[in-house]
Amino acid sequence: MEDIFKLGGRDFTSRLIIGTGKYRSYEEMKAAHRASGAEMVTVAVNRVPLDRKAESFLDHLLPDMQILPNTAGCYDADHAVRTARLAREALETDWIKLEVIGDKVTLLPDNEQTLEAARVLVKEGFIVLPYFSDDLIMARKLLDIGCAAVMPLAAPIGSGLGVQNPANLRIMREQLPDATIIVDAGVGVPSDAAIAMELCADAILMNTAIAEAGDAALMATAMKKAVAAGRMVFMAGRRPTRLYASASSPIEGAIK
Amino acid sequence: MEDIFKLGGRDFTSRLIIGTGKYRSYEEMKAAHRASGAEMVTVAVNRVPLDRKAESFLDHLLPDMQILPNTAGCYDADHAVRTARLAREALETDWIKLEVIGDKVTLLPDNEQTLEAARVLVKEGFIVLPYFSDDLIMARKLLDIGCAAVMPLAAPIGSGLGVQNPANLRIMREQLPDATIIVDAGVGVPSDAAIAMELCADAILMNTAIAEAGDAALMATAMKKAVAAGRMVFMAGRRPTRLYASASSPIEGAIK
Amino acid sequence: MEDIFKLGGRDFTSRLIIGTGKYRSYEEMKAAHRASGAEMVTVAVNRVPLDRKAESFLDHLLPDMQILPNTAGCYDADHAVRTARLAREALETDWIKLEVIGDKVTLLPDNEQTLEAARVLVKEGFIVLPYFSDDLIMARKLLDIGCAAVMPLAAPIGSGLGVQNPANLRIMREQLPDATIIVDAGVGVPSDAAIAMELCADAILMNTAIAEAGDAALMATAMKKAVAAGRMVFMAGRRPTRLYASASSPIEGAIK
Amino acid sequence: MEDIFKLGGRDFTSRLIIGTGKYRSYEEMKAAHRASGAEMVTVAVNRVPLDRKAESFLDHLLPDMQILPNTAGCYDADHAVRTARLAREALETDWIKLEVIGDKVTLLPDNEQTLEAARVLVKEGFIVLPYFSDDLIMARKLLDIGCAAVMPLAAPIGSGLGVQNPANLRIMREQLPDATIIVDAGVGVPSDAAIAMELCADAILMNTAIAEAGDAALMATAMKKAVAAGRMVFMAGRRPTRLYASASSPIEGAIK
Amino acid sequence: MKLILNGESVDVKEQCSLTELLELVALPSDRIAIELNKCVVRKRSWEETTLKDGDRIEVVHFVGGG
Amino acid sequence: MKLILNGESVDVKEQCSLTELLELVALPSDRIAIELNKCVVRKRSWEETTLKDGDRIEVVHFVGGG
Amino acid sequence: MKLILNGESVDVKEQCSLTELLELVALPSDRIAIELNKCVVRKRSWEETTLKDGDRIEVVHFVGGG
Amino acid sequence: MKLILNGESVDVKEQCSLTELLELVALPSDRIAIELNKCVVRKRSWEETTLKDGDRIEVVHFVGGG
Repeated sequence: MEDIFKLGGRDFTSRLIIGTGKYRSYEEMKAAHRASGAEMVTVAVNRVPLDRKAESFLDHLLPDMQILPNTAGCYDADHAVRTARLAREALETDWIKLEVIGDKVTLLPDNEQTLEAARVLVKEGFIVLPYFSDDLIMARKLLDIGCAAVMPLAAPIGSGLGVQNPANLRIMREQLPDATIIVDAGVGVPSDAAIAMELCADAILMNTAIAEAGDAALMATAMKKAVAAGRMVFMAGRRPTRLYASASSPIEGAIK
Repeated sequence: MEDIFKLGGRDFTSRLIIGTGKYRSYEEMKAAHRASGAEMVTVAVNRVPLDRKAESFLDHLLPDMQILPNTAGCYDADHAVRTARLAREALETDWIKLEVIGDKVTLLPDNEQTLEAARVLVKEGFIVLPYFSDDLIMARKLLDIGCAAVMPLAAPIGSGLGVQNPANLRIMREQLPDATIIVDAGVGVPSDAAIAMELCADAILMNTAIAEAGDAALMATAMKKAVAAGRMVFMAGRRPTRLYASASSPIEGAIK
Repeated sequence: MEDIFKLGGRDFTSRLIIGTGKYRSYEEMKAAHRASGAEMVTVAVNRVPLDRKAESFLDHLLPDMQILPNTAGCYDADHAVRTARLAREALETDWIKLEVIGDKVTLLPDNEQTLEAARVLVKEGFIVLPYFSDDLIMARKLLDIGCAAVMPLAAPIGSGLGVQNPANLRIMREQLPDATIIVDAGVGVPSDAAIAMELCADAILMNTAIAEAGDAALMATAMKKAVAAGRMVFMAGRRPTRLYASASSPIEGAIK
Repeated sequence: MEDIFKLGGRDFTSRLIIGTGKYRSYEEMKAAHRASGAEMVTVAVNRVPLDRKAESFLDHLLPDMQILPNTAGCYDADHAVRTARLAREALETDWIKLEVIGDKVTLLPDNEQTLEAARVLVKEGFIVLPYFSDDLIMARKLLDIGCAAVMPLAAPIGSGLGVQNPANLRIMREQLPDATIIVDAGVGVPSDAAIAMELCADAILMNTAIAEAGDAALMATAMKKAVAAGRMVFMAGRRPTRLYASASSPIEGAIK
Repeated sequence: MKLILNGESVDVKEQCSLTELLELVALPSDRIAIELNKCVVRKRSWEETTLKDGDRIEVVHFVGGG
Repeated sequence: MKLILNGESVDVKEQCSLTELLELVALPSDRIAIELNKCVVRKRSWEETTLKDGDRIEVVHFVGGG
Repeated sequence: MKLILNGESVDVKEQCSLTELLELVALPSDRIAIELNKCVVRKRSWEETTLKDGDRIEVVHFVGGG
Repeated sequence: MKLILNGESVDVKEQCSLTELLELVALPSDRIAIELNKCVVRKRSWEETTLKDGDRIEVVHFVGGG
């Protein structure tokens, strides 16, 4: 069955977006990217080091990958906006993963600054994908000002704890039925990804769980399968749970 | 990578075992079986109805499927043993899913009677796969008397609640590193299956979650992917979780 | 042992703050308030009805109760500020539970508007206790501008789901060791209250769980005990959990 | 309100039964026992050491405490029965906490051997309180043969993990409405005790959580409160939870 | 002249003061607060506060809440 | 004579064999199994197995199960 | 003669009674219980119970437990 | 004159253009972006952009991130 994921005017077939950080080698990263089936990867914008020869990181990305630059490392709207503009200039892309964090220790998002930056960037024609905490009211504001999607966190970046507040995600989905919701950050294992998709997220963005797995490519395959599996529940329709048993085999008709 | 699942002297490539009950039609069942990639299906032993023409159920199973008859509907060791013998006679198979339940309402296993029946059946050369509650000590006894695997429940049959006691499964895996552990009953969605496999189950047996899904074949595909994904975590090696963040993008080097 | 809860320049001995809404009768409310041991109650500010004689609600509160008016029903900073000023004028109190919600369905807080209102109210000398979502970064901002405490929700108002995101509370506590954290909204049963206190909340504010219990006064007693019990864990120091057993009785020395 | 806990023909007012192991000193144990309000304590039966002067442990128990000897350290029915007989001879009590474990590492119960021992001890007139895994079918058998109560574990002895399988406890309570269910082992903090009681356990038996707390007496007080609080939910009647909010303050009537 | 009192339109005579308004609509004067065109009017000023046509008045009291 | 077949009482002529019984009640003989007084009777012995009054027979086949 | 007391071998004179054994090894006689070859010996019978070579005796008391 | 390039002070001759600056510090000119005093300078303008003493320049490229 055809199941297109529409985002920023583009059609994707994969609902897994993955990062490019923390890999042990470019080879491992490339293998993981290939295995993941992802069509979009995030990259960070960083000062060119003056002291040493900067090797060109972008050459190690698979061709045809949609590049999604992020504003990681920014602590206020102004820096995030400037970083987004630089990214656009260098890559000639309007896509931006907007990330404004509150502190170095938790990397938790500063929703207020994120909203402020989003207002500016949307006006400037960016396709804004904001990372933020799983807050329905903030999600609505981000969508109202024109963000292409909202990207609530599942858990702190790199924690691998999985969806910490399923109720928030469920409420967000039910209250924003037409929104594109991408769960970003905190996924640790495939079941976490499946749970997020079963809660009707439209896609998932992850980095650490794959990059720091013992075998990154194998974990990427696992995540690809889990995301697809979770998505299928949305399409197939799950049966409700019950506390009590429901026999699979006939209760009557056994020998006496 | 080659990942063989050895059970009862046979090599399987699929770690998903599925049931044949509750499907709305044979076509739907066949489609789901095909989609699941399963190589073994469970069937129930039942009295031939005298009043009407009994259609031959077995004709609707895919060829080459390993048939695993169960002793569903038995409330004591004696009935289970007799049922197993009848199944063996009719199908010329030594495989048996041993199921002795305690009552009609919960369908929870009677571990004590299950153990007693297992003792007899193992002596008679059956490949015994006992469904039982997630009890390490009982698991050890079942293995000591020669069961080919142990099949702890995740939750009540048909409840779809998923793994209710992860600690028990983890302990069982760690204490019985060489045992074949098949999680049987209670899986509701792909994430449940992934979780069970991430807890290092060797395989999963399910029926209701697939048979009663809105689209059984699609759910079967989802379960196939989830089981594979969970298995890969075991092979790929997950990174440990932490409460605090771990940056995916460089913390330093952002513009100032 | 003396365990004082300092808030807004006052010393409290009770760490349970309770509401006055939804009771079936004033008698039941009074009995519940008495049983709870609470020293502070929340009240709502509402238009005087023109059509009928307004009975004086405040007469039904126990004397010596610190009254904490709230700004429930406000959807933006401006209305919340005006409501707070009216409350201060009528009660001659500087205490205000600041509540700015995002919508009628979820009653989830609008953190951004809450922060804006808090800025104004703190400047005007109010003792501001803001209800907000469990967001560390927002908590820090609310404290930085001078709120007397932060009141993260456990779950949606009146849901009774209990602490939905323990990780967020734990992080908030660890990152804001000196802050006064009051868990507000979503507690359903005593164990929820105990969990919040074990996560080192300084106090808990609740209404529905008590007011809508079958026996409000008895539930109030239960909540009082649970809050105290959870608090004691913080003072007594809990032993860490482990997956494996640790014998309570000697392993050796049994008869052979 | 009067709330009597009837067990073994005795009336108790406390629903907390506590252990005597692992305390740092007799003084600390006595203080904890006093603080807990418990009316029954467990003790272990052990070989008298030949090498040294055995101090009389029993002298350190509060008078009027019902002493409940256990069969800890027994790995089969026979040893448990012999140990119970010795306890009865020495203490002239018919009370026995029956504990037959499967191994030294997990201390998980051997349900099968426990049942066998219980059969013998009930016939000999003991008041048998069996520790076993949270298995409904086994619970029914233990009650059918005449055990005074069943004592399912919450989690492994001394793990402090709390109730690992709430569904099992809920099912046990609903299916055995007249049974006396005492949750034994695995409670770590007051909220764990409250949860068990909210699941309608009749009482709770614990040792490690109190004995190994930083301040045993204070933790004992906390546990006493939590057990009472959880019990009150059963008596007060909790309101059901919901995913969505339910306003505590009027939605209408705010100023415009 | 016309006033908007708690969202409802009320007719009162010219030169009506806040105190008179309260009496007119038989509202309690105790433990309530009044806002005139979005600004609180302290109790001591109710007497001398004369209302103009179109004034928006909010009179609030307290009810059960959480 | 009377037999109990799958819990129901059936009348058959004396000297009836298992094979005849199956025909009589029009049961399929394929992929089924038969128990006579709680003991399985191998297929090859159905022919020569003559039933006695009061015999309890269970004839089972397979149905969907989990 | 040799006895096994709480798992350890002890030498005692012939005709030794349980009571004498307790004194010999200086065990308290209060709130303990004794098993002789897996059977409990009631306290009142300790005196008259004479031990034989190879007897297995368990003497237990109470300690802290959960 | 002195410039602040990526937070570090660099000495360059008067009238230095952005393009010259890149050559001077041997930076790649491909897939990078430049900000001069907090405003992006389009690539086509690097040549004609002459720097003044005290200018703050940020030159960024891309690295792995999530």
